[in-house]
Amino acid sequence: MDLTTYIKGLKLRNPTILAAGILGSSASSIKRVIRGGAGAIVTKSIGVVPRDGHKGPVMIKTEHGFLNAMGLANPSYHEFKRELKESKGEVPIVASIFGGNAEEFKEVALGLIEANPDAFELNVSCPHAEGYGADIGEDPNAVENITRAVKKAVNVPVWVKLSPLTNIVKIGLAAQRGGADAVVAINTIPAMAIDTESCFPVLGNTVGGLSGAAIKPVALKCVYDLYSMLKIDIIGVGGISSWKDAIEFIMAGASAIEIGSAVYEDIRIFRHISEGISRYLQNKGFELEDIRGVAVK
Amino acid sequence: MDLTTYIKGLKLRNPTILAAGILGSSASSIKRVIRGGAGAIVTKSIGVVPRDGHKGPVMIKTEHGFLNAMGLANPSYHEFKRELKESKGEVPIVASIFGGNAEEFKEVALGLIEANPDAFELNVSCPHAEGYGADIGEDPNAVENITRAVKKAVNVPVWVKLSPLTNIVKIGLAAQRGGADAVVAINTIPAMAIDTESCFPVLGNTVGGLSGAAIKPVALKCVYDLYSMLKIDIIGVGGISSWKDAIEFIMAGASAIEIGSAVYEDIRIFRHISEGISRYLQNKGFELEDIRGVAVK
Amino acid sequence: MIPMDAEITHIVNETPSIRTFFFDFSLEHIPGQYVMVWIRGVDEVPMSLSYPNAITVQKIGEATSKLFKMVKGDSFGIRGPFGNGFSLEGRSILLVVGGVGAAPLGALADRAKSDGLRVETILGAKRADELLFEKRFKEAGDLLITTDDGSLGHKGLATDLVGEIDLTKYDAIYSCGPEEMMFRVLNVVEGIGMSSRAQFSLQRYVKCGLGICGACCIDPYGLRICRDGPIFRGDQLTETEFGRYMRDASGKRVKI
Amino acid sequence: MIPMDAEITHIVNETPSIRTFFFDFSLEHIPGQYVMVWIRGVDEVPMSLSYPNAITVQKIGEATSKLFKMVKGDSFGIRGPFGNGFSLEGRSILLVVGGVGAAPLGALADRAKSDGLRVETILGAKRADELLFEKRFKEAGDLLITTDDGSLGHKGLATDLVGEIDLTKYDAIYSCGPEEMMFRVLNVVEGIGMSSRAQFSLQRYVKCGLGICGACCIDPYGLRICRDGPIFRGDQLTETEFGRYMRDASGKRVKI
Ligand SMILES: Cc1cc2nc3c(=O)[nH]c(=O)nc-3n(C[C@H](O)[C@H](O)[C@H](O)COP(=O)(O)OP(=O)(O)OC[C@H]3O[C@@H](n4cnc5c(N)ncnc54)[C@H](O)[C@@H]3O)c2cc1C
Ligand SMILES: Cc1cc2nc3c(=O)[nH]c(=O)nc-3n(C[C@H](O)[C@H](O)[C@H](O)COP(=O)(O)OP(=O)(O)OC[C@H]3O[C@@H](n4cnc5c(N)ncnc54)[C@H](O)[C@@H]3O)c2cc1C
Ligand SMILES: Cc1cc2nc3c(=O)[nH]c(=O)nc-3n(C[C@H](O)[C@H](O)[C@H](O)COP(=O)(O)O)c2cc1C
Ligand SMILES: Cc1cc2nc3c(=O)[nH]c(=O)nc-3n(C[C@H](O)[C@H](O)[C@H](O)COP(=O)(O)O)c2cc1C
Ligand code: FES
Ligand code: FES
Repeated sequence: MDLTTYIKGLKLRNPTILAAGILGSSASSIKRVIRGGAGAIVTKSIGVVPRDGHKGPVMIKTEHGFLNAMGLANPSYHEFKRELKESKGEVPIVASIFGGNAEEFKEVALGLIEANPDAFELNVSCPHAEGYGADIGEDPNAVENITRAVKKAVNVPVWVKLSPLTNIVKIGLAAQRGGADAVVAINTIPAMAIDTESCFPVLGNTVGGLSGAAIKPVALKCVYDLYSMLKIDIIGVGGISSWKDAIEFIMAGASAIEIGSAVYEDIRIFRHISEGISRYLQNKGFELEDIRGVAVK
Repeated sequence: MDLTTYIKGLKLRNPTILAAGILGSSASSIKRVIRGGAGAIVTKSIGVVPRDGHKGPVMIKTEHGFLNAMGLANPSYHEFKRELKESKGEVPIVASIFGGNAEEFKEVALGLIEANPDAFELNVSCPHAEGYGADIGEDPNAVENITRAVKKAVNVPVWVKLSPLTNIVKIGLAAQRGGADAVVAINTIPAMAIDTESCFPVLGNTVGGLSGAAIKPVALKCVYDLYSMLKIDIIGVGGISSWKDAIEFIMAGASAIEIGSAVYEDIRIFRHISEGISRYLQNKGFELEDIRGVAVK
Repeated sequence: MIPMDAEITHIVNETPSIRTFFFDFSLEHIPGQYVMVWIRGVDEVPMSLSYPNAITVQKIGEATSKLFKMVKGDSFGIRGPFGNGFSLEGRSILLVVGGVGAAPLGALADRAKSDGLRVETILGAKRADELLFEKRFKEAGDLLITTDDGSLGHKGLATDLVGEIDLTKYDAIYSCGPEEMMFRVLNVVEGIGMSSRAQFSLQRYVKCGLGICGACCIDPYGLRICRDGPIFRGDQLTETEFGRYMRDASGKRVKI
Repeated sequence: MIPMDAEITHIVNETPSIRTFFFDFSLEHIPGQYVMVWIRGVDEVPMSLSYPNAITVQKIGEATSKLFKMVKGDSFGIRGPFGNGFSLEGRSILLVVGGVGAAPLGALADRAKSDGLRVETILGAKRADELLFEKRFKEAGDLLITTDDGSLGHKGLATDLVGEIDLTKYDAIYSCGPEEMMFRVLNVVEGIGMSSRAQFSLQRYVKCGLGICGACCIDPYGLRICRDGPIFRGDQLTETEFGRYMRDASGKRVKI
C-alpha cells in the first residue's frame, strides 16, 4: 500500500512523524527512529543559548499517560547544527525551534539553516518554560508575527505547534495569516501530580505537561476544529499509540501525525502504525486520501 | 476522624460532593447518592426551558476516561423545583444552573429559590452546548456579570464552575470580582472520538467532553493555579476516584472535592473516599486543615 | 468502549411492525441484558438481545425507522451487553409477554428450555399477525395466546389470563411488555404475596447505559434501569413510580 | 508511577565519601538495574541498587550532598527498578571495579556467589579508605586490590592488573567504574576478541529513565543508557562515543 504523504513542500514515505522533544536530541537517536520507520523527524526544540532543563523528576509515567517538565533542555543552535547535519538523508528532518520573541526565533532558524533542515516547527506551546512556549502561544499577534518573521527568513516550510489550552482555532488562524505551511496540534496539556506521602509536587518544576493516551480525545477534537476552519495542512499529535488512533486523526483531517510518548512501548511504533494503516486501507479498499477529513461532516 | 468541611456559608459532614450532571436529576437519585456518603450534592444543570439533550451516543467509556455530550438535558426550573424540594434535608443541596446570559441565570436562580437550595453553582463551562456553558465562560466580563447578577438576586452562596480550556485563573478572578463564594474546577475537557469502522464521530453531538481518570492531572493543575491566585474557596473536580486523588486536590488547595464519573465504579465512592481520607489523616497524625494547600510552595 | 461494528447478516420480518436483525458476531449474555444500538447519524437506543447475535425491534420512531430501512450488509454500532439480566429460578416458570416484550423473554425461554425447566408462556398482542416468537415459545413449553381483537387465542389481554390461573404453582414469573400490562401482573402477584418471585423487564429512557447520567432512575430509591436493571423483582417495584409515571428525555415526569 | 516513599532505616558510612542508605522495602531486581532517587525539592538522580533495599552513593554535587544530610527516618522517593541489569553467564567470572562502581557489582557478586559461580574481583580506589565493599567481594570469591597511592594492594590502577592476567580463563567479565577505566578494559578485551563476553555499566545523564526524552543516547546507534542499558556488552560499545565523549545536561558533547 502506498502511504506517500505530501505536506506542503515535503514528501514523506509515510504519515508518521517523530514528535518534538522525543529522542530527537542527537543524530544517533534520530537515525534510530528513522530505522524504526518514521516518515519524518521533528528534532528537540532548539533555542539561542544552552539550557540544562528543569531539575528532576522531569518525567513520570502515570496510569493513563505521562507527565513531563523537561524544561526545553537543549545545547543551543550553535551546537545542534552538527546533529542536524548528521541526521539529514533518508527522511525529512524538521527542526523544532523556540525563542522568547520573533527575533530569537529568527536567530535560531537562521543559525540552523546551514545544516539544511527540511522544515521548521515553531514551538509556541511548551507549557512549562516561563517566557517561552505557551506564554507566547496564547497571543494571536505574537504567533502571527513570529511565524511571519521565520517565514521571511527561510525558504523551507514552516509549521507552528499549537497549545490546546487556548482558543486553538484562533491561534491556528493567526499562524495561517503569518504564512505557516502547516499547524501541529497539540503540545502537552498543563498538568501536575502531587505525592501524598511527602506533600510535594512530583515534577521538579512543580507543573508540567500531560501527554500519552490520556490526551488523545482532546488532541483529536483540536485537529477536527482546526481542519474545519483552516486551509493549511494540519498535523495531529497527542496520545497516538496505534494505527487506529492514527486513522482517527486522519479522519478528523490530519495530513500526517506525530508520535511522542508511544515510543515508550517500542521505537518501531512508526513501522507498526504504518503497517496497520496499510492493512486497514487494504481491507476497506481505500486510499489514504479517501479517509482524510471523512469524519468532518 | 472529623472531616467536617466549611465552604463559605456551608457546613459539610465531609469534603466529598456529587458533581453536576451525575445522577443528580431527581430527588430519588440524589438521595441514593446521599446514602452513598456524599457530603453535599450538586444537581444536574437546570435551565429556563426543558431540553431533551443531544442524540445518542451521549456517553461512552474510553480506555482512560469517559466522553459525554449529554447536551444539558433538563426539565426546566419549573419542573425541577419539586425534585429540589424533595431532595432537601440531610446534606447541602447545590443547584447547578445555566443560561444564555445574566438574565437567564437570574431567572433560573429565582425560579428555584422557593425550593431553598443551599447554594448555586453556575455552569459557565459546559463544553458541548452552543451558546451556553463554555461559550460564555471564555469571557471574563460575562462571567463577572453573571456572577454578580445571581449573587445580587439570591442570599445563598454562589459557586462558579470553570472550564479548563481558558486562562482559568483569569476567569476565576472574574468570578471572584463578581462576588462568587467559591469556584469549582474543572468541567470536562472538549474532546471527541471517531469510529474508524464507520468513519463517524462516536458522540451523537460529534464533540463532547472528557472526564474521568484521564483528566485528573489537568484538573489538579487548575486547582493549584487558582489556589495560588484567588482568595475564595476552590472546589476541585476532575478524575477523582480514590482517597489519594482527593488528597492530592486538597494538598493543591481544594476546600472540598466533587466526584463525577467515578460513581461508575460504585455509588458509595463518597463513603469510600471519606474513609480513606480519615485513615490517611490518622496515620499521618494530621487534621484535614493541615494538608490544605500544603503542596503549594 | 467504542461501539462494535455489527454488520447485518440476515433480517426476519417477524410481524408487520417488528423485525429481527441478525448481525455478524455473538455476545455472551444473560437473557434480559440489553445493548445500546447506534444508528449512525441518528441516535443510539437500548435494545434487548433476543438472540446472542440479534435484536428484535419494533418500529417506533426515528432510530427504529432508520433501522427498518437497513438491508443485509448494512451495519450499526453496538455497545454492551449491559444490565443485569433475568435470574432463572426453580423448575417451573411462567412468562407473561406483551408485544415486543417477547424479545428478551424469547431468549429466556430458549435458555430455560435448555436448562430443563418447565416453561409456560402467556403471549399477548393486538392482533394475531403481531404475535412475536409464537413458535419459539411453543417449542420451549406450553403456550397460551391472547389477542386484543380475538383474532387468535383468548380475546382480551394477557393479564386477563394471569388473573385466572393458579400462579402459586410456578417457582418464578417473568414479564416483559407494555408497562400497564406488567403493572397489572405486579398487582396480581403482590395480592398473593408472590412479588419477590416475579421479575420484570423495565423500559425507561436509557441514555448513557453506564449508570452515570441519572436519566433512567426510578423513584423513590433511585434504582437505575440501565445498571441496577433493566430486570427488577416485584418487591423492588411496589410503591415506586412503576405503573404510575416515567420521565421523558428532558427528565420531566410523564403519566403512564 | 508516582515515586514510592522510601524511608531510611539505616545508613552505613562505607568510605569518607560513600554511604549506603538502606530503606524500608526491598525491590525485586536484577543486579545492575538502577532506580531514580528523588531528593525532594532538589533533583532526581539515577542510582544503582547495591542491595534490594539500598543504594550506595558517592557525594558528588547537589542531590547527593542533600542525601548525605539525611538521617534515619528521613525519606526520599524511588522510581524503578529500571534498565536491563547484568546477565550472569558461565561459571567463572571476573569483576573489574572502580570506586562507587562497586555498587551494582557488589549486588552482582552476591548473586553470582549464591548461584555457585566462581567470582574473582579486581577492586580499585584512590586510597585504601576509599575501597568499597572490600569484605563483600572477598566473601564472594578471590579479591585483588589496587590503590592509586599504593596504600593497600597493588599501587596503580585496576586496569593495570587486567592487562596482566589471562582473561581467557573467565567466561564473562563485568566492569563498572570511571569511564576511562572501563574504556581501558574494553580495549584489552577487544584486543583478545573477548568484547562480547564483557559487560559494562555505563553512566550518562539520565533524565526521564523511560527511554523517551533522548538525553542518555549514545552515538552512533542511539542506544539508550536508561532503557537499553545501563549494561552493554563490549561489542555494542566498540566504535561508539564510549570512552571518548558524553553529553551534559543540555545535550552538549563533552570530552571524557
Ligand atoms: C432496556 C431496554 C430494552 C429494550 N428492548 C427493546 C427491544 O428489544 N425491542 C424494541 O423494539 N424496543 C426495545 N426497547 C425500547 C426501545 O429502546 C425504543 O423503542 C426506542 O428507543 C425507540 O427509538 P426511536 O428513535 O425509534 O423512537 P423515538 O422517536 O426517539 O421516540 C419514541 C419513543 O421511544 C422511546 N425511546 C426513545 N429513545 C429512547 C431511549 N434512549 N431509551 C428508551 N426509550 C426510548 C420513548 O418512549 C420515546 O417516546 C427497549 C428499551 C429499554 C430501556
Ligand atoms: C545508571 C546509573 C547508575 C548510577 N549508580 C550510581 C551509584 O550506585 N552510586 C553513585 O554514587 N552514583 C551513581 N550514579 C551517578 C549518579 O547518578 C550521580 O553521581 C548523581 O546524579 C550526581 O547528582 P548530584 O546532584 O549530586 O550532582 P550534580 O551537582 O547535579 O552534578 C554533578 C555530576 O553528576 C552527574 N549527574 C548529575 N545529574 C545526573 C543525572 N541525572 N544522571 C546522571 N548523572 C548525573 C553529572 O556528571 C554531573 O556533572 C549512577 C548513574 C547512572 C546513570
Ligand atoms: C519528554 C517530552 C519532551 C517534549 N519536548 C517537546 C519539545 O521540546 N518541543 C515541543 O514542541 N514539544 C515537546 N513535547 C511535546 C510532544 O512533542 C507532543 O506534542 C506531546 O507529547 C503529545 O504527544 P504524545 O502524546 O504522542 O506524546 C515533549 C513531550 C514529551 C513527553
Ligand atoms: C454525564 C455527565 C454529565 C455532566 N453534566 C454536567 C452538567 O450538567 N453541568 C456541569 O456543570 N457539569 C456537568 N458535567 C461535568 C462534571 O460535573 C465534572 O465537572 C466532570 O465530569 C469532571 O469530573 P469527573 O472526572 O469526576 O467526572 C457532567 C459530566 C458527565 C460525565
Ligand atoms: S441511562 Fe444514564 S444512568 Fe441510566
Ligand atoms: S533518560 Fe530519557 S531517554 Fe534515557
